Amino acid sequence: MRVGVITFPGTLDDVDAERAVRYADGEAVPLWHADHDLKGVDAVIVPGGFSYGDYLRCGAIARFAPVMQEVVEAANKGMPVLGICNGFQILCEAHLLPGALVRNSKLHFVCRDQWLTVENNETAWTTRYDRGAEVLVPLKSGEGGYQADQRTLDELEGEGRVVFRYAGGNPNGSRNGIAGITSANGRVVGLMPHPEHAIDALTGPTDDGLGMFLSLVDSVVGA
Amino acid sequence: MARVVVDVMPKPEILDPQGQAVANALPRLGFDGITTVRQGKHFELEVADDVDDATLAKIAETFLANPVIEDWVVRRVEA
Amino acid sequence: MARVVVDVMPKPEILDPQGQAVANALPRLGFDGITTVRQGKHFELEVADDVDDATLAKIAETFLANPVIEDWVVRRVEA
Amino acid sequence: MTAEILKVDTVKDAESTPDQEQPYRELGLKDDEYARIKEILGRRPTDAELAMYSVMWSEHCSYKSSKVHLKYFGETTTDEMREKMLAGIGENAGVVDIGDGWAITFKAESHNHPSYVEPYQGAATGVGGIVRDILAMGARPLAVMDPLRFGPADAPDTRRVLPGIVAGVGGYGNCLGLPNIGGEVVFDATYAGNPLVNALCVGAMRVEDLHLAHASGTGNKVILFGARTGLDGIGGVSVLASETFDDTAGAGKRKKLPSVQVGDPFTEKVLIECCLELFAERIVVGIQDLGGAGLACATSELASAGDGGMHVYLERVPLRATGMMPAEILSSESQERMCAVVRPEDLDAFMAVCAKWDVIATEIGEVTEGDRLVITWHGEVVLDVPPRTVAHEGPVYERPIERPADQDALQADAPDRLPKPADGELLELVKTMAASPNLASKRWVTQQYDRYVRGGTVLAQPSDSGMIRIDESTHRGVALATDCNGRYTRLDPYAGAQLALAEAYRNVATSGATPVAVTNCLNFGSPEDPGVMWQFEQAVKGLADGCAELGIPVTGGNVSFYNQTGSTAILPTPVVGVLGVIDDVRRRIPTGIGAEAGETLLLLGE
Ligand SMILES: Nc1ncnc2c1ncn2[C@@H]1O[C@H](COP(=O)(O)OP(=O)(O)O)[C@@H](O)[C@H]1O
Repeated sequence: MRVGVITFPGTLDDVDAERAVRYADGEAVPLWHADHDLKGVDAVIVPGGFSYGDYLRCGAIARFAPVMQEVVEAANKGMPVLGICNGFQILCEAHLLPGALVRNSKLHFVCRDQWLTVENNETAWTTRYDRGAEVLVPLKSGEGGYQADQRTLDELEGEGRVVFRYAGGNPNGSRNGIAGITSANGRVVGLMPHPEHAIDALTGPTDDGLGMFLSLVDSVVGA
Repeated sequence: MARVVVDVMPKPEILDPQGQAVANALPRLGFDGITTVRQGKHFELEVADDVDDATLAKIAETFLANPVIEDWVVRRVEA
Repeated sequence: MARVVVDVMPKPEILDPQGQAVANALPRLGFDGITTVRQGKHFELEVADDVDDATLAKIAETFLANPVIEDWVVRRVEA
Repeated sequence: MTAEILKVDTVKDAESTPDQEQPYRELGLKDDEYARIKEILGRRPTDAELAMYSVMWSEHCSYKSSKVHLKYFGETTTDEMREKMLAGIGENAGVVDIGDGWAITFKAESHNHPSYVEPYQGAATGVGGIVRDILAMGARPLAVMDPLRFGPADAPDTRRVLPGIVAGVGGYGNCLGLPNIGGEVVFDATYAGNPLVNALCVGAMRVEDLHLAHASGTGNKVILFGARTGLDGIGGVSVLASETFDDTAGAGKRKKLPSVQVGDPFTEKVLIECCLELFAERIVVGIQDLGGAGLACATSELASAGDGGMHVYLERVPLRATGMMPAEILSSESQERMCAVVRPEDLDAFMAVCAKWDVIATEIGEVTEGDRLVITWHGEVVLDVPPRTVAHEGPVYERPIERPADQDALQADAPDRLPKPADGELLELVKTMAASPNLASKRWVTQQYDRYVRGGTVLAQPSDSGMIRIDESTHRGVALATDCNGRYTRLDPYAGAQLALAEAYRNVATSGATPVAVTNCLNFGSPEDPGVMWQFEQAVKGLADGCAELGIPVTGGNVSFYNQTGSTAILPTPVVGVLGVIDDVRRRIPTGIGAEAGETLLLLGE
């Protein structure tokens, strides 16, 4: 299984996403923002960081990168795509996922170990989890508040497209405590917390995040 | 060369934690009588004369603002 | 109730990485003819009628702007 | 934009107007220093030369008050201590060999005053500066730490500076993708009006990739790359703006500019990746970051450490502001810039890497035969100096030293004069202490720092030391701790510095790592105060003797003087950073008890 990991100028967690793919026995394929080329990968991860410094709005500039046009096209054909943190913001800006991320309600950057409830275990990235399971992964962001209009929220909730919800308190003012959502077909997932930083209890709070990358293997290999 | 100003504001129904923080802080600093504060962005552009209003609107709509959460206004100003 | 707008901009000689990032991105998005972009903040306040201009200036100077690196302008607008 | 060339002060002008008055005092030069510059040059300096000498001979760049004392570190370092040291005091940052072919470079630096003026940007650019120092050694920066000192927690000014400083450290470090693995937050009244912002960065490289800052090889090109040069931080030099300069501020001078620099961490992140790719392609002969004193420092240091001279065409420097004068361009402290020396045949490859990362790169000069640093401006020579006299042979002072008169009284005021808590009061006392700002949890601060990025952080807050994995295949790693108790140091600077060293050493050792090297950031009051100089001398002696005793060398550091409000100096604060090595990070020892049931608690030592 080949998983592309995009690097934009200012991307930071690309090395971590690549490591997580390797831990799940996948092959990580670096993708460069300026290329019109997905190098034949089976799935794409848009990793965290501060693409283009997060200037203007998080993800606003990265969204227009040539590689993102390829990602949008591939995603529309059903390729699994995961956006983590800044990657989630980019996927929202690119309209692959609805809504937007705004400044944390307390205005500070927050780095902490965060409990999440898995609410949807049928996406390409979450089949290894039990529904209702609680996982502990790092959250580290300054603009992680999920916002969408009421109609969109109702739709997300009604269709079971909220994938992760913050447990034990809302760390950033996200509406409905939403930590991660999925596209209508369950192939594109975006979340603010960092599963790729929870793949080994030595360097993360747990290895709870590894399940997302193992799930991907299942869905790609099983497909 | 023309001078163009674009103001981008959070939509009224969207939570504005920054504006809120300012509004909450003002009375503590001894400034009373400010009932609401909303905080957005202010852009000042220098623009070639052949850039028309439709293009400016497109720049604001697709790039400077995120219409999911923000409203925008474009204004040409005298230099 | 009066409506007041405060625009806060980085001083001209101060680096404005945000404005610069926007300016660099525009040609890549196919928008030409925008030579400079500066990005600042835009505040909209609802203000009681007895808040005078001096008070507004003080709020802008001491709180909304960081006068070490930013300039500000206060404007009363019609509602 | 007009292409009109501003009239500037050239070497020819300097020769023909030997008696022209110059504002050297406003630039911080003493009468005898100015006289020495004239003697070196055999004429009066040009504006550009005056700007260069004045910034390079400042306390901050020349170490003129501390040099005679810092020598002691070298004198007390034995060959055995030197064994693992690949670069030491005098280089941008110290480097130690940690085995398996890995070299670690680490250094701390202060950004105290700028952080008081503009807390967010001051702290942010402090982090940016130390990271570039580490990068300039050829290493990938891997983590940062931030020893901080503030006035009383409830003082209004602390409320102004603390949130900004913390947000600045976090904002810049987080955006660079460098985990923050430790630091300090200490409150004391003497830091009111003079907070301390020390920043430490650690990086790693393969031993053979070590880069030292020098410009050698006649014909090699000098490249300036990174951000454009603007009017940042040139407040002082603006007195030189030419009389013919058309400025609305009147009196022919530039209006007083804020000497604040604004950081752009995004540009720095891209610059880091760009440099690492350049290193990997082996097309960098010498490299130097632009920090305090900007191009004046980079060009003179590169030339001084190299084996030739250098010619710089200053008009080629990409500018952010119009109408900048040579003196201003030379002393601008615009951030996120580096200067490299490259062989002519590698120039295209160098430019290609910069283009890939969208980094502006400009050939601004070349290494020449001879031993002069010559700078021209549109064909006219505006600077022609022996670079060693600027960078390495600045003034050296033996400042008067005197043990303060109140030292005995302070020491006599021992704790046994304090009332002992009565029965039943102990619990209250413990609670009061636990809630005091200096002992309370630092989570409000550390929660704003990314500790996870890059996936190598094995220990961070609230551990005794920070630890990162260097090699994913062998699990080799390093641990770091910084410490200093300014109150102890005030009571006895010699023992206080040793206690700081011992504490950092213990914090590293208890995590399972073996301490191998030391850096420091020596924050003191005015060197013109003999009492402060005594504290400084004692602290240096104490730290050096302590290091000799422990057998680990001081590989670098930083001195920050003039930390005082009015005539009140801060507590002497020699922050000590200790680096340790651990063969296998999986065997780290986390802080805290209760990880496993049935643990036995032992107290070691007295
Ligand atoms: N400014 C800071 N930045 C990062 N980490 C910090 C900072 N201040 C304190 N810490 C971390 O918080 C933890 C507790 O610090 P502290 O209360 O000073 O403990 P100690 O007294 O044991 O040194 C340590 O891991 C320390 O590195």
